[in-house]
Amino acid sequence: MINVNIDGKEIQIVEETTIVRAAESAGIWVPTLCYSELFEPYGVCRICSVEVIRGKRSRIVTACNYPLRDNGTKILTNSPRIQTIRKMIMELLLSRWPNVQIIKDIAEAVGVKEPRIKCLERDEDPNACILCGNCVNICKDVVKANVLSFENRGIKREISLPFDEKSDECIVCGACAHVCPTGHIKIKTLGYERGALQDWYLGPKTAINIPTLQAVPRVPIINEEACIKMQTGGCGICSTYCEPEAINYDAKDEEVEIEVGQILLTTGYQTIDLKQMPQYGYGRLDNVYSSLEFEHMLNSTGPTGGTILCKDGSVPRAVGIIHCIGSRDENFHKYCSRVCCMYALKFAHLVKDRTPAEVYQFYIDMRAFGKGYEEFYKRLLDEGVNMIRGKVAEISEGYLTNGEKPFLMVKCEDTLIGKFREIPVDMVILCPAIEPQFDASNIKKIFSISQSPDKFFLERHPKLDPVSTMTDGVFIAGCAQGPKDIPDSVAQASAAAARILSLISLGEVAVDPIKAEVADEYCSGCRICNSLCPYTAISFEEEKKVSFINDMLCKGCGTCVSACPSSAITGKGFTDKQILAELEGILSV
Amino acid sequence: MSSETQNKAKEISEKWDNNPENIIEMMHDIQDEYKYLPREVIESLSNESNVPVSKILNIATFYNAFSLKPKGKHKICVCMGTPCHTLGAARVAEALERELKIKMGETTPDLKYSLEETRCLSACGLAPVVVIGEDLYGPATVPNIPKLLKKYEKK
Amino acid sequence: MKPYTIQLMICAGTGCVSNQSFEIKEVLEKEIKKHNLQNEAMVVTTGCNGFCGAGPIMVVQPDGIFYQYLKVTDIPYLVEEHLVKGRPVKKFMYVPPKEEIPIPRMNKIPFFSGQTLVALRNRGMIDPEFIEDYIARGGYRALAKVLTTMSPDEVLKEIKKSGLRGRGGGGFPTGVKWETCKKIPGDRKFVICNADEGDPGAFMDRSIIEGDPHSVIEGMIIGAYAIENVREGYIYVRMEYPLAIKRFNIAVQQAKDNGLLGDNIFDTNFCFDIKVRRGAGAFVCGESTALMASIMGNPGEPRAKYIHTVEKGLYDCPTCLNNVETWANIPQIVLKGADWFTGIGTGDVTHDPWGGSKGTKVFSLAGKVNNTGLVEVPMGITLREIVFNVGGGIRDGKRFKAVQTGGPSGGFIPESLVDLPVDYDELTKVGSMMGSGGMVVLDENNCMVDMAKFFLRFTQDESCGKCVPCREGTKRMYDILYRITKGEGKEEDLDLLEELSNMIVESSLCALGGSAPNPVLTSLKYFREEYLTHVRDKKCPAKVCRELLTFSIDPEKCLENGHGCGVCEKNCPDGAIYGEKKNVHFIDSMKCGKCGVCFDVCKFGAITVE
Amino acid sequence: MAKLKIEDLEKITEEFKRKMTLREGAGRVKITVHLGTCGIAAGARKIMNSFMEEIEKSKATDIIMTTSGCAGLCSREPMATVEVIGNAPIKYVDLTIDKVKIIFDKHVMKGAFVQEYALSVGSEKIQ
Repeated sequence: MINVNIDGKEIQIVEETTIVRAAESAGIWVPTLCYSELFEPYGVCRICSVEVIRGKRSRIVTACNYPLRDNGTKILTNSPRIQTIRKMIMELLLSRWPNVQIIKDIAEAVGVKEPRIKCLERDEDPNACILCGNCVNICKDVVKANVLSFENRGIKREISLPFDEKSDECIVCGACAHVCPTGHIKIKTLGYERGALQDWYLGPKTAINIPTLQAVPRVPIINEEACIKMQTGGCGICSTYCEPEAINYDAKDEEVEIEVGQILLTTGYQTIDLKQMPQYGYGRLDNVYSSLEFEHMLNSTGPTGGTILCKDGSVPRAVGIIHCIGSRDENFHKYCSRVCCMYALKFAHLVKDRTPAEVYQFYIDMRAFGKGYEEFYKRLLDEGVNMIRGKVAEISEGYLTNGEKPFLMVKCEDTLIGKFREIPVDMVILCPAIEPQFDASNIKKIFSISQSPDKFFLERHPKLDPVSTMTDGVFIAGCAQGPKDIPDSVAQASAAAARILSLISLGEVAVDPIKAEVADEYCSGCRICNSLCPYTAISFEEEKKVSFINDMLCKGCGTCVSACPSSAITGKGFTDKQILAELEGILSV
Repeated sequence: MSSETQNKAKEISEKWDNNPENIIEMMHDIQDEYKYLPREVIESLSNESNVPVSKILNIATFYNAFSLKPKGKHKICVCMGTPCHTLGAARVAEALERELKIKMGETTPDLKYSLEETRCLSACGLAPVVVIGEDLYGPATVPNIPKLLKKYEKK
Repeated sequence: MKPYTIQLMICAGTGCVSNQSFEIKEVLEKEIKKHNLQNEAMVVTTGCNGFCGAGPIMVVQPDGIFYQYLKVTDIPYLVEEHLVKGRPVKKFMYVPPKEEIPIPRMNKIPFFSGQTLVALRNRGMIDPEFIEDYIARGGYRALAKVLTTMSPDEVLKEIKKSGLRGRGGGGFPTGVKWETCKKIPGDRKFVICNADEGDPGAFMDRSIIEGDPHSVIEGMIIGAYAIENVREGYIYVRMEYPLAIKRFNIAVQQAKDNGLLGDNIFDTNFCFDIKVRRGAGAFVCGESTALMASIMGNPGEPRAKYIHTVEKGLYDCPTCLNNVETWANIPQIVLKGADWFTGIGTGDVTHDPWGGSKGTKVFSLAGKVNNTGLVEVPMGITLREIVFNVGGGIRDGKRFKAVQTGGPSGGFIPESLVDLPVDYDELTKVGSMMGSGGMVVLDENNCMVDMAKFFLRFTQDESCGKCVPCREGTKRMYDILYRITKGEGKEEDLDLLEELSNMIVESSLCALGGSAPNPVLTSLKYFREEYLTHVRDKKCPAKVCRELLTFSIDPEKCLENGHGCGVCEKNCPDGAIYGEKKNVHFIDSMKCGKCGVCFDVCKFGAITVE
Repeated sequence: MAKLKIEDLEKITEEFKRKMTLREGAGRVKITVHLGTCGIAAGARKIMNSFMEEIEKSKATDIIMTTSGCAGLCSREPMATVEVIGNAPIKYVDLTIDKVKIIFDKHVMKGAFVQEYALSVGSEKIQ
């Protein structure tokens, strides 16, 4: 600890403290422009110049990076000498960037109104780049992405992206925009390419977040794709701020082997990629949302706090809800997604409830099959929702000649009145088809189960055994089996759980005795059997160089027995010897 | 990216041990080879030496030695050191501008000549000094300029 | 070794090489062979002789006959006369200005006789590409002495005692710098030789490297030994000096081959090696932190830190940086002792290392002086002696106006201070600085506003642009000066210039900015009247600022001397001159672009400028 | 190349000393053989060669050997001037190889000039 004197105030500070920090603790304001706590002081704006007096020697230094080392150092932050310097610097800056707010503010604070200097490089832009270098420093030293840099030197110095182009190295972390004091740097959303509502997606959008409000356990996680530390090795700020030192960047996903007796597959569904249908303008036109995005908007913890708003912040005058996007469609999925009609009706109800907007439902057939559903449909008709029976052909942008904001034009055929219609709305909600997960066929292979023609997992019997599969001990439930709503999913899952528990409660399970068996000493390791097994029960043991049969998977079909060229595989409990012995027994009577 | 530039970048990077600290020397070699820093080579060099493109460009635009644009066959440099200035280098520069019909820092459309100012070449005894390619001329006087250029007309 | 009777020392410094000294060497050798004198005469290429204004230069030893302005075509005649017939050729000898009798011997020419050689002791005496020449002149003897008979502390003590101060600019006492670097703990330290001699008009470092590279290497090795824990050294040479880079590389290789660099030098356990780095054309890289940034492969921007490079320099290790001339002085001090060194120069350094300026300083004398070239003189010699004795006075009998010292960081010293003793402190007192030792002589035809503008243009071009005062401030100063030279200046501008200057000096990040306004401040101090004439009367007394001039033709001279030759009309790029052949010509002042071509082409002095 | 030792520095210096002494113009003795047209005709080159031989034999390194033009006294060629630095130069005339040996031995090496061959003590000097 050393004692220093700032503007007459005696304070005690730790050695090597910079003057800016010392002044802050003494409650004295020192103007700064290029200073940020996030990175090492750059010390280039020189506006924080102060006078340091040690003994008889007086020096001008920059407060942001001058480390105090000697007891009894005297600092003057506002001496006449400093005032002249600051004024002159501000005159220089103000003459070049007269409309930048932060410069105007500091200039006023140090007493500069109108610069006496004429500047040839004058830039009137209020968001002009003032070359403080914050963005370059954070990109280089903290983020370590090395995207932004200075170019040229002297008065021609500027900040730019390599070749003035969008850079592949940029991880769009936004740190540069965050530290820019003038708003010169903006993060631009690249429309179609990145998805119009990127920051509206359900799920994580920042590097550290709590996945959902209802998450259990409710702890933050790091999103590897968005985390600068994980991408470039830079940043790491969170670990410096986390007092219990709970952050571990080295934690990795790992594979764990668990031995289980039964498996329940509930891999769920995905919605169809709406960009396959460009006629609906998803990702291209503003205010065209998928149903999940709209659900997110309706959520009270969502981006709008539950109010229904267009992208420009206005309340929609009319909303179109379009059913069967990709469902019941020869080009995509022939089946009905089952849930859309009802949630579309719910949307219509909520829009009516929360806004004065007109609502249009574009449907092919209304399928309100569940308990109380038909009543809900009736109620909505009473609420005045416009029901249009017909498929939507195209959504396009429409403009009014009076310069009002553009709207969306929904073109469709109304099959009830037999006319082609164009309906202007401000917002469109698309109800995308439910489809199997993209990797469903992988899962199918792993568990040797089957898929129906629509690629959902196939149950053993649609009526008699709807939750088990052709593989013993493997069960399915929910949308993995086919589109269904929440009550149906819960019911099916409960059934599956009951089946599993009934087996567990048995304690011992009797298995079919007839299985194939490999005699290691005869097996040549030719692997012919491996690919032949319809139940993928045979695998190759690299160490022993022989094939191995998993008893649990083997159904004792005998395909491998007959195929084995060296007769190394026999049917356990069904050997030639046994059959001959049985024959002999019969004949001996 | 053509393999030729890639190989060149690789060769140069290896010559300097692929050490990012030697980036300036590597860039010197590229500048000597191509007479400027072509974009393709910069990008290949960045890959080879692990120096970010942004840094290479920063260096390239910071130092006078490098150019991102192709230069003329004959580089004409007018020394702008103090002794040359006191003895009329500015007039010589103007005469060259008139003669070549380009401004300082530009290249003639036929890529024959580039005209540049240069820092003191330390041949102050010969001030004012003009360097064409590798040849140094001094003292250069305004009436001599056309004669001087004629020597390079056919080269 | 054949006992040659004659040695022809040809200067192979940059200036002379560009005037074909290598071609001259070839022809010389051919001619000598033709006359069958190859056993008697030997041709030697040396480093820069120093008298660069008179190149190419050849000195014939042992008589020391000095030949200048040689041409390839003169050589056969010269060989015939001097070597065969033994008659030195008068027409190639040096003739003092305003006189007719030539001075045949080099050491009788005032330019050389007025000098005291320490750093340049081997100039013109050795072939820089032969290490044996250097050794034969006493080279590496200091190193041997240091390694075998002195402890590092003793070496340091000797250097401290000598009072040697950094020859690169600031004049920081070398011994103190070494001591600080030595005291900082660390087992990896560096020494650097700064050969990024960017000051326009300074070329002593180039000359030393080109002419005597081993003296720098020896100095660096001694420094490394004294500071301890130094095993690596760098030399950073401007890329504008290709010959210097080549010669230094050769010298380093020779030193390595001979075991003078590398492991276990002279069979002691001392190890040291040097790497050569090329600059890339940035003046600011002469600043120590910028130079180190450049060595590490970064843009040469100075660092904003209050920790000196002796503590945290290259790779954040303690680093001792000195310039070429400083290093070249070291072996001599070690060899001859500090007392010999303190015998030259001014002041007293026994107690205060800042107390005086000891030894000699090399200046590059250029501009409007008769003898341009490198001169090494004792500290404390007056400006008058340098300009009028060594330099041979002002060209064309013009009036002496000022000397600009220290390059863009220095200032102007007016005629009234011509008896000023030249050392670090005296120069600083009058507002200039020693700098690296550039000395540009100005005469009545140089406009001080124009000169100040020239330097500001230089610094603002070379400013790295990192800190605001230097980037914005120097540009604004240049703008104001530009306005003044165009006749658009106001009187307030002078005050604004001063205010801007003071702010830049006090608050810039590095020394480049901190000293950039010096030319303006000193010219304002000593030549304020000249500024006022520009501002008030819109006139340039020195007839330099063209916007303030009018060109006209003296009808009498045009007709009587030139007979209306019409050359001016033919050459005028603006078509502003008209007149019939054999008649008087006129300039249309409305059309005249004031380019000055007519003035240059008129052989009869008929163009007048006002 | 072998690593240099400290003793090697002296060896190199010795080896190159004659070259350097000549270059520096700072030997102990300076011998000038006058090689004008008349001198050469009278055999001055032979004289010069024998001086060089003598120097070679003596292994001395502090002797400067040089040539100059006609000394102006053509009738007494070949001529040579021997100057022990610090003393006045002595001009010798009508030289023969035998005389050279004596002069070299007595004057150059021992510093006592040979009166009988000398023309004069002191002479014109180049300015």
